Amino acid sequence: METPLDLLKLNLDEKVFVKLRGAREMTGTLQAFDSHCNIVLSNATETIYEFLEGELKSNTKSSEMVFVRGDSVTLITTPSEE
Amino acid sequence: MSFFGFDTSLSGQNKGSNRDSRKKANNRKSKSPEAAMDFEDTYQGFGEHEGEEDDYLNDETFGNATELGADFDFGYGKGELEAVGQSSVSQPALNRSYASAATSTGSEMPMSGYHTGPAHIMDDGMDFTPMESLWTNQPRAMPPQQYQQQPEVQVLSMEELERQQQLQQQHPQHGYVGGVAPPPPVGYGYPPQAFMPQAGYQGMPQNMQQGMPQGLPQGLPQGMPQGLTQGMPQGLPRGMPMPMPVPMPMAGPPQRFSQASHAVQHQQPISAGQQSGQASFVAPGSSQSPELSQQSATSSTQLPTTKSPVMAAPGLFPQVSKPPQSVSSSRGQFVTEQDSRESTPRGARRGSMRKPQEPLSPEDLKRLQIRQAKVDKILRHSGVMTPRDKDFITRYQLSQIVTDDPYNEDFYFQVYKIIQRGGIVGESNKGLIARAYLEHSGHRLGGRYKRADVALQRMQSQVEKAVTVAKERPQKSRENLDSAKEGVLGKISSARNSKAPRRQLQIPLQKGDDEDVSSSAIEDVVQSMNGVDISSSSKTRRRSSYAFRSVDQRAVLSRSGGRKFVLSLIETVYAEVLELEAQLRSGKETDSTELWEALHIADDAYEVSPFISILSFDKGVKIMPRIFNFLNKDQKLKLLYCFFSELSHLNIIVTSSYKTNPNPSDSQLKKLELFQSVFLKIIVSFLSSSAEFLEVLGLLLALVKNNNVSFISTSKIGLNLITVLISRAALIKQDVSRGNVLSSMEASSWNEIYDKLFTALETKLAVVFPPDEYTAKVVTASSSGTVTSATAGQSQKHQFYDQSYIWQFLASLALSGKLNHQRVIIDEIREEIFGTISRAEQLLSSTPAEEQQIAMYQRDKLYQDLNLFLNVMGLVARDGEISELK
Amino acid sequence: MSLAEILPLEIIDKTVGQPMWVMLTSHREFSGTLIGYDDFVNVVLEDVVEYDHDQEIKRHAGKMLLSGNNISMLVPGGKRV
Amino acid sequence: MSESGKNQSQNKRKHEGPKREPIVNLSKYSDTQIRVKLMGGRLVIGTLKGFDQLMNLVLDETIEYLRDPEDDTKILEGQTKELGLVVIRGTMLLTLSPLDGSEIISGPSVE
Amino acid sequence: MSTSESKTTASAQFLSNIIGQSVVVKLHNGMLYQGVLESIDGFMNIALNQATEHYETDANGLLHRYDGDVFVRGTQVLYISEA
Repeated sequence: METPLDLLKLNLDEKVFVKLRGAREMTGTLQAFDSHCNIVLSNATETIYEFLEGELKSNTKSSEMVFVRGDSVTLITTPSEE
Repeated sequence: MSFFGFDTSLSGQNKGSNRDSRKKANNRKSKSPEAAMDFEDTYQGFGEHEGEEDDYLNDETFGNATELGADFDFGYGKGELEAVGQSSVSQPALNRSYASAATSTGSEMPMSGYHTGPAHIMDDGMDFTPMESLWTNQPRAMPPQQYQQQPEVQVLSMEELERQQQLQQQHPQHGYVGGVAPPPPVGYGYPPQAFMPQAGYQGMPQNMQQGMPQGLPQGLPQGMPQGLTQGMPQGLPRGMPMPMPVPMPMAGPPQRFSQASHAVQHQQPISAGQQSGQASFVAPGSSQSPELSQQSATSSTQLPTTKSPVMAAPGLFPQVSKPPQSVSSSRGQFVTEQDSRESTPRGARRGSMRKPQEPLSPEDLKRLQIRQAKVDKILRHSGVMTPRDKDFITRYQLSQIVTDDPYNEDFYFQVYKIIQRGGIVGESNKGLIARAYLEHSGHRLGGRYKRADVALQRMQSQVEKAVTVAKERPQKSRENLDSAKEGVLGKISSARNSKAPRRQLQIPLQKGDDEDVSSSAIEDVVQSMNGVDISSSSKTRRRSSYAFRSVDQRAVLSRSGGRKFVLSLIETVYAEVLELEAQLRSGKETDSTELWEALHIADDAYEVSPFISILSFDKGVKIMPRIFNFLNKDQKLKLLYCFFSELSHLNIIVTSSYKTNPNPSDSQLKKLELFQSVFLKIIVSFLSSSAEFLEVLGLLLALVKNNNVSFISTSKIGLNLITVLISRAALIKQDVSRGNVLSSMEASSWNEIYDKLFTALETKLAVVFPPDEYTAKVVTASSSGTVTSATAGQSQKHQFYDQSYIWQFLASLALSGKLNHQRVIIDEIREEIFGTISRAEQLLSSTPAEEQQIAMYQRDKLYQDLNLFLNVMGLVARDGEISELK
Repeated sequence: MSLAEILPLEIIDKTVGQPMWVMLTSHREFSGTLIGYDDFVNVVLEDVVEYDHDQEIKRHAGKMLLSGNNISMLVPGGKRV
Repeated sequence: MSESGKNQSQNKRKHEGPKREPIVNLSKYSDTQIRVKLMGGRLVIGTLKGFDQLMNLVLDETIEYLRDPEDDTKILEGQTKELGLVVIRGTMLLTLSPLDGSEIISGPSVE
Repeated sequence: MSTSESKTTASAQFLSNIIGQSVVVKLHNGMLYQGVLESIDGFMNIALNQATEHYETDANGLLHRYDGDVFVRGTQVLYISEA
């Protein structure tokens, strides 16, 4: 029976969509991860949502290679190319 | 241990090492490894049980390990040989394998109660070719009880003997066949009538010979013995048991059949039999036969002495109709284990002289009769062909020999091919041939195939020959048929008779949509040659049609077990490759079976092969080079066969075809480059290093047969793949250093497959050139940061779509085609040729001065690519026009 | 040390099969029948009502595994308004 | 983890191993009213009826001081909720102090 | 139900029973995910199939629909309950 992390392993080298605490999201190619859910993404773009003056604002940052600490990760999935 | 102590994996480990998770991934469906039952235990002691008691008759009836081969090769030699290994009397015939029989020495097989005499050591070098069986009169181990009661029955009184002979004389014509009402042989399957009297026992007492049915061509007995005796090494010691020479099948059965089949007027010339390459017959017992026949008369249980009265033997032979009581049982009796092969010329040829044996026992003779019976039974069909048929065939074969391309020269093959290919629904075969014939002869505007050397046309003479032969076929049989019908009620129209009523319903032929279902002979030929044993079911997998529900890779994935399944395969493959590489580094022997299974190439349980889906993932493509290090050649071939058969399912093809993906995204272009640089390289290196000519053909055939070639050619990767295959094949074809020039088989398969490819592309060749808006998109996509091979090495500003791969394709297509192929190609891409030339010329005038340098470069590049193609035809394009290549 | 002290886990043990009120570090509360618990005091409840700031958020049919991570208090007998 | 937990509940000495005693001996608060502050801001008072090695507590006649919905840190005067017999998770324990000899005063932020 | 003494804990039993069923998962941040529980491990990491995302309760509007696999980190999980 495969554990969730095994299923995560299937997405190595594939594009993933990560939701983080603090209304942050990232997409990128999953290069590595560990049991703490620390992950390394390549060609990643981060989107930060903020509620300023009554309306939802978002700004993005992109980076070639980024390390994301596991404890801020809440959810990982494969992006459905809308 | 996790918080919950929750056992996440049934097999006990939590996440376990990589290998475990891989193992778990593998056996998710199958039962867990520990519980795997070791099949061997369950099989304990099952195999060693004693053979059932009552099947002692088996080897006689079925001749153990003998296969009465359909072809004229009496395979029952092996069964004979086993008897040699016959050991204790009580044991039923030892079912020992051929090899053990061959190697075992006679001595260790004492026949209790029967003096077996010095064991005859089988000469190991002896090659027990099936034909051997004709000459051996191996004793057949028979259970003793049968043996005891045998002798009394055998002794025939004088009167009985004569009576049999008169019987023979009255109706020789039928006595041989008609009189056959034999009491069934005791427990043995040999139909008595199979027994042939004329076994060339020239040595038989004269009366017996006359006793033989008149129908027997006089020529046979005389001709046979002389020929035989010469062949017999005179030096054989008297005691040497003469193997009953069973005449060559051709010679033997025709007589028998000739009597039976009225249609055949004349006898089958004995010579034909001998010509058939069979070594000259074994000397019949001629010089020996008197003594032989005496032996057969002996009924004493002790050593068959030569004193026994002669009369007994004849009683056995002429009784064609009345089989010796237990033909087989007497067979079984011959326990002399000596192998009479030595006495045969063939035996002599082998040189190792056997030690002298006892004279032949009467049973030997009977056994030889039985063998002839067998031979008869096998050869029921000779005599079917009339001399006229035979000479037609021989002339036909001669015509085959002269041509260098027998298949295409062969009228019958061409007709077979056309019928095989079928055509308009419900069209009769004649219609098919006519249409093909006309089509080839160019009835339309210069004909669809303007190929001069069309097979059908060339065989004009053969066609006429076939027609005349058919006309001469004896009319007689048709007339009497009609006349018989004339009768009182007038003539029943003979056009339709009961056997071939006119078909009322024209049931439309269920023509499969993809013509690969009717595989032509050539395909089977190629298939068998390239040794790649493709499981038949994978061949029947639905042909990968290019019409896609959606370019979305998900649709293809779902048909090959789902995305997760494929991804898990890839992870397993990665784990396996890592492990193998580790083993390699540590110098251990690597075993790629698990890797091979993970690739699921041989697995055709899915509509789309999982392997193809593996290639749809970048990481699947990236691992391929490392996988290839661990595969053997056969596996690589299977892999490539699967790859080419399902090319249309490959998402890289779909994304790189301007038809199914008019505006490629940047990432798709990158995927394309990756595939090109990684996978194509492996194919090229494999083909050039170790692929045989026929194997390359096999792959090309897989591509052409299972895909819509025209669609494949709309994709850059697809086109390159075709180019690789054709150019490789062409290279091998012309490779002088390869020594032997292509065998006729290879040449004709090559022509056939090239034809298939060409017809698939014909009238749609221009499709290989992508439309301008597509090329524009690719250029813009590539100039925006990602340099693709289409625009490699071009200055940022002046990039244009590199069409060299297209011209390379056209060049290799033209190179390996014949003149008419080239003409067709040029016809179809005329505008592109001149388009390219005009574009090259305008480049200079339209670019500003300072960029002349770049323009020059681009102009030369355009010409260079174009000339790749033109040079093949001996043309060259320069400065705006095309001229002869000097 | 008088033996009369009561062990907290024994209290929980006694409440198995009876209503239990679980309060988290946040204002979230759950009330349902205690099915079982484990050494980390993750709790399995059944037919749970979920409250936040004493407002009913959601009713759950069937069982629920509540992570002991943020459980502050467990009150046998279930939520009393 | 689960191993030590089991020992603890069965109170078997021999499995204890070199266990350090909690620095504060709760037994001296047995049957006395104590004030407990928990992670996340909850404040309760109750009579200490029992405890364990991990400082899980058993309080009786427990009441919880409600807090200002807007400002979690502010204790609402006089607004309480009776909880009765309560088990408090030792993992969430912030502070613990005897009730008598102390009184509740308003917080430092004086309007 | 079994207490801690029984071989498999109550939570482990619960989890193994609900694999393959549709479940509701709430995270600390209040996000509610409903989907088929594909797999779970001892750290409460969860893999869901065809998950839908709401805030606090599915009465609130659908925030997102995930068609592939969704991996939820165990430490963020508040509860898992049968749907």
